[in-house]
Amino acid sequence: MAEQPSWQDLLDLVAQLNESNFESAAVSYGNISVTLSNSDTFVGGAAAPVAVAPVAAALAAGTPVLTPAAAAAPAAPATPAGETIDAPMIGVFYRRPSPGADAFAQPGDRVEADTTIGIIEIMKLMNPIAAGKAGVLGEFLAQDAQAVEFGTPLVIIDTNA
Amino acid sequence: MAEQPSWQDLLDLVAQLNESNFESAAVSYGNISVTLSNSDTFVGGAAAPVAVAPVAAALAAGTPVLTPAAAAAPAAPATPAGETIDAPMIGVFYRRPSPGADAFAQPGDRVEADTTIGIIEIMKLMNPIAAGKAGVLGEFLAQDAQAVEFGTPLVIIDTNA
Amino acid sequence: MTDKPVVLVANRGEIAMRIIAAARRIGASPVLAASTADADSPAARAADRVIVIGAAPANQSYLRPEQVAQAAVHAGAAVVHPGYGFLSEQPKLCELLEEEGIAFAGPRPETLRAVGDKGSAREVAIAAGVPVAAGVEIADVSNVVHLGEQIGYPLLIKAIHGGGGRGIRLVTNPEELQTLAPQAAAEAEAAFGNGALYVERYYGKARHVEVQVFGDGFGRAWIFGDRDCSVQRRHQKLIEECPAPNLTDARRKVLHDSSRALVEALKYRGAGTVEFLVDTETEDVVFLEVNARIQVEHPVTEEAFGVDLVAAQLRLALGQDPELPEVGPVPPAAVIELRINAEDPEADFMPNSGTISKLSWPRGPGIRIDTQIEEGYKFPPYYDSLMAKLIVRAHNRDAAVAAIRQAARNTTIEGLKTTLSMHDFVLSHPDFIAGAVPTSWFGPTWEARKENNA
Amino acid sequence: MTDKPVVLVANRGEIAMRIIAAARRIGASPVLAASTADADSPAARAADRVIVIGAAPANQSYLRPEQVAQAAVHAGAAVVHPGYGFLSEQPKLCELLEEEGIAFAGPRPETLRAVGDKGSAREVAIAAGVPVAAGVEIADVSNVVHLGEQIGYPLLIKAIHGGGGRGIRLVTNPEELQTLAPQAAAEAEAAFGNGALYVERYYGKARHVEVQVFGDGFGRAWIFGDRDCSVQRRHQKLIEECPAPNLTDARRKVLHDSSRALVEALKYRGAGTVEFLVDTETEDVVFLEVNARIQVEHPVTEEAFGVDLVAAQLRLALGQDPELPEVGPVPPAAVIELRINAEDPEADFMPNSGTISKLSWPRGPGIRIDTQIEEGYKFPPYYDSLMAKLIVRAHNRDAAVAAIRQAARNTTIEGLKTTLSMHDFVLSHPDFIAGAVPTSWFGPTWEARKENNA
Repeated sequence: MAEQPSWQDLLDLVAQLNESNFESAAVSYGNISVTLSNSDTFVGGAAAPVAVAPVAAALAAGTPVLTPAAAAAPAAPATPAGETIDAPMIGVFYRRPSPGADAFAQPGDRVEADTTIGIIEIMKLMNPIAAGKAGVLGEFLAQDAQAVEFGTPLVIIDTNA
Repeated sequence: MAEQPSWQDLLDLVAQLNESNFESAAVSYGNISVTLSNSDTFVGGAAAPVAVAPVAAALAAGTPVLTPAAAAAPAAPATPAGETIDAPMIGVFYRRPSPGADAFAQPGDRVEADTTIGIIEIMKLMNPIAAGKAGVLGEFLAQDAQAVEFGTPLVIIDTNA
Repeated sequence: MTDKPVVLVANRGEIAMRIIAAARRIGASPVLAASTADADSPAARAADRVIVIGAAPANQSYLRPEQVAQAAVHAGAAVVHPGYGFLSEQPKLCELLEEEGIAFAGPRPETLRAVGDKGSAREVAIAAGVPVAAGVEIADVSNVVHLGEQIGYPLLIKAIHGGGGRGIRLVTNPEELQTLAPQAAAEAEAAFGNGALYVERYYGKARHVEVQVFGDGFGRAWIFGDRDCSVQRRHQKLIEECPAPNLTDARRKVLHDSSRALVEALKYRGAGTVEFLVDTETEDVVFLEVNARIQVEHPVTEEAFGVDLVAAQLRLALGQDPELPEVGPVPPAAVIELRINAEDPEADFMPNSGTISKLSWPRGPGIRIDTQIEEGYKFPPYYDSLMAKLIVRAHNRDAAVAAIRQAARNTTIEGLKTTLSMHDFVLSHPDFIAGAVPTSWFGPTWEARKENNA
Repeated sequence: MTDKPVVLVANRGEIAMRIIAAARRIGASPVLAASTADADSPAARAADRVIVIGAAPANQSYLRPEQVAQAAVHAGAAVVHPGYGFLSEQPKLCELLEEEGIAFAGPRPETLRAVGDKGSAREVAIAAGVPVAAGVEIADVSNVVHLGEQIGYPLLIKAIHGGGGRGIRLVTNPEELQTLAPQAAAEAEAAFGNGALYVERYYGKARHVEVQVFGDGFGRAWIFGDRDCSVQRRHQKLIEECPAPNLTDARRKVLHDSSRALVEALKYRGAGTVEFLVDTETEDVVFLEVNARIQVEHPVTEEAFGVDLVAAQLRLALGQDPELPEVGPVPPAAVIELRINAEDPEADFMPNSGTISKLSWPRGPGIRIDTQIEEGYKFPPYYDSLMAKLIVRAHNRDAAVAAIRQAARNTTIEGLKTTLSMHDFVLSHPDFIAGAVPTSWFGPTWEARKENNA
């Protein structure tokens, strides 16, 4: 494929489809795919919207701290834009070594690949989480003491800064 | 594939389809695909190809004289363009009152609504088939002695001539 | 062309799917005779081929014997299976097919005639030693009181040539009998062209119990236990189960032995059902009628005994061994079936049609779903309201009741109103859980629920 | 939040679907612990919620007890069902859950340890009076000939701490025994870090017959008949059936009574299987091992006896009555299961992955499909090749063989290679039709077929 559309192109398409009359739409271009539906019974291109349903149900059922499963999947729409540092395991994410202590890292901090940005506790075992890449931290997407899954985005990182 | 359409081509296609009257549309070209629907019963473009399958199987199984079921359905693609006189019942269509006799009607004949254009035999009962509308007959779509179903087009008729 | 025998499926909906499955099980090729409304139905897609026999209204398609026979000729069919309803008990279709040398998966035309009329069915039953309700024909409508004495009250006045409940009157004393008999005769004359009447003992708290039979056409009979179909609304069955609960061995023996005698006497061919009233206030068991076809509720018997009755019908019609076992009177399992109808139980069971927008079935051992619906299916307004049958098998009745209640709760059908909520009510009701409710139970119980909720 | 108990399903594929169905049957809420590869699988969609526990490779997700336990905590699970394989027989998961007060749908950790090792399982079996193969530990690998005399030839040399067939040698005479014993000891030392060996009687033409057991954890045992799993390729079961055909009452009694004794001795908790070799050349029946989990082939037992073993596991783990009946030694039906694998039988059963482009299952009474695949499903390359289990129940074995052969022919799976053609070969083979082939039957028979066709 000659050139990949930019993220902006994709947003434009979504905007265009949003203004259209279609009940549902699925567009794929290379490894980019967009699936939209106005209908809650959409079952064409079933994967994306159906996968979101149980997550919505879980959220509605009052489990706010757990990042939805579908968000961990690469193509899911809830993944935030830009690069992120993602949870390498399921567990509970802590930003501080102990309650009341300073956070390992703050938005705006410059980090190297081996800088610890938090801890994930799994069955009472504390696992330090390294940034994995150098850059400047942005917003934390996972709260302190939040239950996270494999792939849950923890914090935005700008690797070009 | 000679050349990939550009992202702009894809947007143009979406816009074009949006202005069209299609209930649903599925376009794929190489690894690019666009699926759109206005219908609340859209199930992933699945309906159409599945419905066609038994017909294809029937044809492959060597039942040439019988017009396929799906072709008898109003929206099926095999229905010829223009107005037709359709079989009002299942049976065997005869163009002649008896073997060797002249046909009831020929292409080019002008007919009135009550003109007999053939016979359908059903369980040894002969049912004369009237044109049902006035006009000039075109090509016969059903052969002499062909098994027909309810709705099988028998002959083209030009009601404006 | 293959050398598989062709089975023409002359029906629609769930039973068309069921016959197609049976055809495939015996290695035959299923061809569907469909109306235009069903030319692209799930059954049409499941068949090897579809032949459109007429327009959507059943009286222009599914009810036309000559059109079905013509389709069988077109299809090169070896056998036609009529399902239930429509032409399943019409001697005409069977005769047209006989002329063409095509088998009919059902009884012979003379059997259909013998049991198709209430009066002659009763005679056949009496001749075979089957217990019938005390009853007698009215010779003179102005002189009936002595008949009431002979039979006892309450009693019913019935039209000999009637059907569908019309012309039936309930009589509780001699005065009513004297007044109502002439009225009923006039009504029967108007409705059926024949005013002949008979009076019959009435059982107000009886159960509907039926026996599944199968005959080889030469006098051999198989009996596949009994079914209780007493949960009914206006004579429409809602829930069926096998075996009939709380039936003494003695009563069960009467039911099975009489049914066997009837099959042997008729040299009955294929699957059939002998229906009985089993009174809950006396020890009486009386013959109702023979249904000379496969019935809607046949799956409870299949699951209970582990047989395929529809495949057996097809095999027999094709001249093969029906491959049915001899089984005992009580199956090694308890099975319950719910009829899920496109009706609104909160609006007097008004039928409705529409598109199935969401559909999800329970899964797991012992769960069987017989249906034609799927997501996106447009449930048509032309035919009956049966959408699906949910069947659950368990090791005893208590387990089956619990399992099917949960299975019903794990069923999701959206897009139109269904009778699922009604089923949950029945399956949770102590009377049903206890077993053996009479046919008069559901109506007032359901009405009382609404009053209690109001 | 609802007050339904949460069942964490710690598995994938068809058994995840099966556990979800059982959770719904008991009114619980199923939550799936999935790898990233399965986060959008059919099982994920069937669950109420999905928790991603790790990356696609099983050793980064499904095989990590702490990750599964953490997911159970996240889910607020009342019980974790481990399915089969993966962590199902790992005491570690069970222990982690116990610490969190979460139930494990399986035996206690000490039971898993007691039967998890060949040597200790054999001791447990002997203590419970279960017949075992004549065998003895090798004290000195340079002095073994007297052991051969004691046990008889042919015999096997096995590593005590081995597994997966490694380190096993077949010995037919004293010279071989003397030569091979030191080699096997060296190999076992290298492979398992422990060179301990034993010698055991070898049965070259034995059947694999197993008994389905269930224990309440306090010594009560249920026995749900037996299964024959002798159609195997390289120790992988291909076809299973219930009951085991051509088993004398006496042998069946030995199998069932020994299994019951073992369950009682272990105070076994939940579902399990006791595996035996049933020799076809002698009257010997010998214990193989205990599988302390639900097995792939559990549906044949469920269908034969009309029970839901997975629901029973969940109920027991939740502290409820498992709601299981006492049943006789022989079920009232014959049931056969085919494992349909994503393997190419024409290419040495090479596994393959890909997208299911077309899928069509047979329908009808007695047919059960346990699967996770659907049209459009991308069958992943990371896990085992089981795509579906096709299970058919009939009234006797002949009918079941005919019915499942036709059901397999009426199954369409396109998009990747499957073992369906191999099943058709077996189901049409006179040896299989006659019943009771030994485990050594399939391999050479399948190879000979290819030679015959060449």
